Amino acid sequence: MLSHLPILQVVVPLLAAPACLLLDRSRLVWIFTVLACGLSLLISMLLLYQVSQHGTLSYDLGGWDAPWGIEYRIDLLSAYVMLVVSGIATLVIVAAGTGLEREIPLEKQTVFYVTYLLCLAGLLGIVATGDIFNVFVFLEISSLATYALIAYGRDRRALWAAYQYLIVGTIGATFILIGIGFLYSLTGTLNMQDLAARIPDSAGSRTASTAFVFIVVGVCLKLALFPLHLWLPNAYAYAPSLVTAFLAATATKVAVYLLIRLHFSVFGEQFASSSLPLHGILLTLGLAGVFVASLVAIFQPDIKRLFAYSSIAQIGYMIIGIGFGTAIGLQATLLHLFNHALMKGALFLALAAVVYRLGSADISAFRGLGRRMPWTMAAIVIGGLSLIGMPLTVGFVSKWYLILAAIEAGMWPVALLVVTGSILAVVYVWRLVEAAYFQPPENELPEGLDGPDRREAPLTLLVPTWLLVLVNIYLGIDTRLTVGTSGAVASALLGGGQ
Amino acid sequence: MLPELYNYWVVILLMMTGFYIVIVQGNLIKKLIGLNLFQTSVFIFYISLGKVSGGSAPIFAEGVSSYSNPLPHVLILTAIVVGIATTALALALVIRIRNAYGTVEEEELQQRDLEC
Amino acid sequence: MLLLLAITALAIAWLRDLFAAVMLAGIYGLLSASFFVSVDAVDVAFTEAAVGAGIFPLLMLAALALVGRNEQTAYRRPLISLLLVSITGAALVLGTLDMPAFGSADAPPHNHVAVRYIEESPKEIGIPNMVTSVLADYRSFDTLGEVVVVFTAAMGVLGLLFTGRAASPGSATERANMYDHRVLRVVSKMLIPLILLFALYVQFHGEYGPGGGFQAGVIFAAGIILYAMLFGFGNAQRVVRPALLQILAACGVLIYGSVGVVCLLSGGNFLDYSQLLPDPLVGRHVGILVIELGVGITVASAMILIFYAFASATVNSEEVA
Amino acid sequence: MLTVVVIALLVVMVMALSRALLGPTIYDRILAVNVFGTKTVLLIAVVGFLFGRPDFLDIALVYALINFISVIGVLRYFEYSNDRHQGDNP
Amino acid sequence: MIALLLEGVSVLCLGTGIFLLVSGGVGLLRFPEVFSRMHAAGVTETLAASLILLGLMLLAGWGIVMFKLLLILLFILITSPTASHALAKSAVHGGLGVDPDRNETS
Repeated sequence: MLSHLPILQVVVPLLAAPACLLLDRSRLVWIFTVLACGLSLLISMLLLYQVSQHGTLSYDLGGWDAPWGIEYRIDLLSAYVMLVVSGIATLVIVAAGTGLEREIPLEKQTVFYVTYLLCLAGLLGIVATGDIFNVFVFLEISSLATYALIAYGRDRRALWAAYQYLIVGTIGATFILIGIGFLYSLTGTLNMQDLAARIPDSAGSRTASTAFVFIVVGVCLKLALFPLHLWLPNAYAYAPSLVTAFLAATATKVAVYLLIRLHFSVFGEQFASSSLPLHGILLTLGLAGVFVASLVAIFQPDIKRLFAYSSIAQIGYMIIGIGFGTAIGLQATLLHLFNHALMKGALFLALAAVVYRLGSADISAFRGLGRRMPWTMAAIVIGGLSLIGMPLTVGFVSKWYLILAAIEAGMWPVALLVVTGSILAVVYVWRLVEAAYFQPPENELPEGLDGPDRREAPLTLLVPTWLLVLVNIYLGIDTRLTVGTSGAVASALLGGGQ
Repeated sequence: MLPELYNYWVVILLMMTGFYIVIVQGNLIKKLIGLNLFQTSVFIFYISLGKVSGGSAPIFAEGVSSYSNPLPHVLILTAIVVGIATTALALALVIRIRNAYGTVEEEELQQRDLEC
Repeated sequence: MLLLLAITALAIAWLRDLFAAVMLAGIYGLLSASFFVSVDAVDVAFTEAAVGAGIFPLLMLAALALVGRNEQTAYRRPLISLLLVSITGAALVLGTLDMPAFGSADAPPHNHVAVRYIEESPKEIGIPNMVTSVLADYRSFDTLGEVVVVFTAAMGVLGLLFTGRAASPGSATERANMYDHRVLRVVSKMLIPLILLFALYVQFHGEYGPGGGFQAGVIFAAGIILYAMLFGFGNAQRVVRPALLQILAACGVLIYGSVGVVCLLSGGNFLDYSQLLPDPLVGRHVGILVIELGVGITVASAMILIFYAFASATVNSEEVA
Repeated sequence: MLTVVVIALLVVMVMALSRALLGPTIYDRILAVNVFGTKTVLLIAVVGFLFGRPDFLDIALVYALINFISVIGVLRYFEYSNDRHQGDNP
Repeated sequence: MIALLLEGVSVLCLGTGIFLLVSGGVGLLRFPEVFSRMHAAGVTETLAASLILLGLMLLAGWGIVMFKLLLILLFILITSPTASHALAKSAVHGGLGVDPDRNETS
């Protein structure tokens, strides 16, 4: 059974979704979903162990070997990202047990859990597969499920945000489809491994570079890179807070993984930089993203939108890492991918607790929260600190490697800009802390919540948040696991990329 | 060289019309029609990749030597399904928006957003 | 043929009245399906006709019934978008310059992967329709993904619109359906069994001619929707209850998945049908038949569920409006 | 002989399309779509014959079916929309 | 001999089919008013279609192909009159009422 792990990783949540539609009572459905997510987390741990033992796993679906049938290739990078995705998914679903009662009417909860599992299966499918068209299919599954999840938000603007995200997402997916079409017309194959072998001999043609441009633009649309990020803030702000916690920590990360996978292992490093000045573009867009998003984040009244803009800024950091094109740069991106998932997961889960208790995520609701909900507020503060990149937190590690990469690539101004970016982050986190601890709590509460309800968030919401925060701190100190794996992956990719 | 590629250029013209409709149109439903147009023309692009002149449909029959390439057909079958699934979900969203906002025009939606 | 397509597309862009745009979108689907036929893409023409010209206009009309037909606003910032569109168009044209000519037999795609599909698939899988053999066996995981996409769409629509309350027969939708169309009701009473029979024919004919699970599901759903349109959604929902459909949709995906798991347990990789039965060729046949069935069930129930959700939305909007 | 039929069919389809585009009332457009549909059915049957592939006829049958259902759908939509907002049909 | 006869008859059918087709098409364009256009379209849909299909059947000879063609012919013969009937009914219902005694319409 151990040899079938790669396919089980995706099939377990995929088949759990229709199965849990059959048993219709919501308590049972929730337990079933938690079991499915736990199982997929277990499988991803085993996979990471297997891959670290004896290198890339290859699994031919339907028994047909590589270029003819579909092939699953799990290397260190995919195992690493899958661990992040399934870990966050399990934590969020545990918190969803009580977190959802106020947000989603009872009879729709079963369908919510089914869509959640489908989204998880889609994301895992993208990471595991080694076939480009399969990436497109699973990208569609996860995006459709995400549009549906966002539309569950209570606020009527959630519908409008979901619609905008749908239009932008579908255009992005169609661009990727056009890119795959061009690649197919050039090489005749869909398997990534096979493509990487056949692209260099047709590298000169304009078709290959156009295909590359279209695929990168499509992925950047999904990634919400700076100029194409307009859909993200509304989508994250108006979606149910637990959905935002799940999406913020996983959806954009999988898109970054896709960019890395296509950039390095399919097109190869020197092809990417030769076809168009990609490094220059990525660097400028990344930096622009950091500054604009952080500046806008400072003036946001709604905390969820604030963190959504800060996510765009963090993605900007990741893109800067890729922009360097060096092994250290890639390692910084991978580190930040892992750490950002932890940070944002913790922050949004804590926010979910606040919204659960107070019903709104507005800065006015935050006034005097430090006393009323000490634990949640402490989690938010620590998450904010690691967002800034304070030492002893996981954010510091990734910022440190980013600056190292900038210096090694000899781009002094970029290193300075990265530091000023984090200072901007300090401003908007401080705004939050100052509101929570120093401003007196308003005597009358927004829309008069009943008395006893205002104390700490329920345990099921707090435990996952604090679990993430502890992992945040632990990995900030003992960096062996994260730095080790990302270093190995970076050298493997860049080494293997040529 | 030019005449063979004529086919692809017409398809690209179709793609761009669909893309144009999606960007310019304010009405939500018209955007969906544009999106469907855009996707259908990408499918036509794929299928015209697979055509082998003189080849016949990829169903095994005696006496037929060269076939068209079956792989794009498989890809397109999946892509059509994806297209109709996205349209169905988008229409459900449009109906909910209509019930919630009372309008389907993008400008009015933005105004109503700014009010509250 | 392509010229006709281009004219319709431009007309759709130019038209203001939504209804005419939907009609033209139907014609566009029909035209692209006939283009597929002229380019030997038989299965795709089948699906595009059933979906592009069949389900898509119906879905649009159901939505238009709620949303109202005319489109007031003028174009928004047309020039910038025109510029953006022409840039992408130029990039695309640039991309096609180095591509092999249309229909040239020596192009890479034809002689790399596809050679095996054309040569060996009749022998290895033993069914003439190569597209179904690739769809159901070589790349069967894509088809599983396809089924899950339909299932997700149905779940999404269910979550958004479905209030779970079936339209009671006496409600408003009854009055609106075509009571006075005596001729239509008689003819369709005769036609619907024929349509459902044709759907089953397409389902199990998938190996030899154009057809297969997905097309059969769409035709089956079209038959039921025709019945619902003529005899009212109330008694249509009494005939095919929504709760039953949800279970059916889930079972379809599970059938497909369990075929894969059975292959897994019996030693082969996921979805490797040769493990199903001692004789690999027969095993493949059985495998393909069963997953086509799974696809057909899920697609049919998903499409009908979506239409029920749209119908139940019309009911609430009436109360609301 | 068959090629002549194909050309005639194409000509009629173009006529139907032009009627659909400029048809003043909505019913002209529905009529044009209906005519267009049946002509495509014939076109596919004839093209199937030209290439000598009998299994094209299944597609022609589906066309006729879908054409009928979409016309009924359109009329059903009309019945429905006429009851709700009387004023606005052309 | 028989083949020649069959060939001749099928060419005849196809010929008349085409003639009806084109005349119906022209009628569709030129007639002033919806209902007269409907008549023109009706001609093409039923008669011309069945003639052409008959011609094809003669060409195809016995066998599965002929059966399928027959199926299509039957299906068209059933559906297109009903469709135009429904269309006419909803046109009348929809306000394009034509009172029979007046010759030129509203």
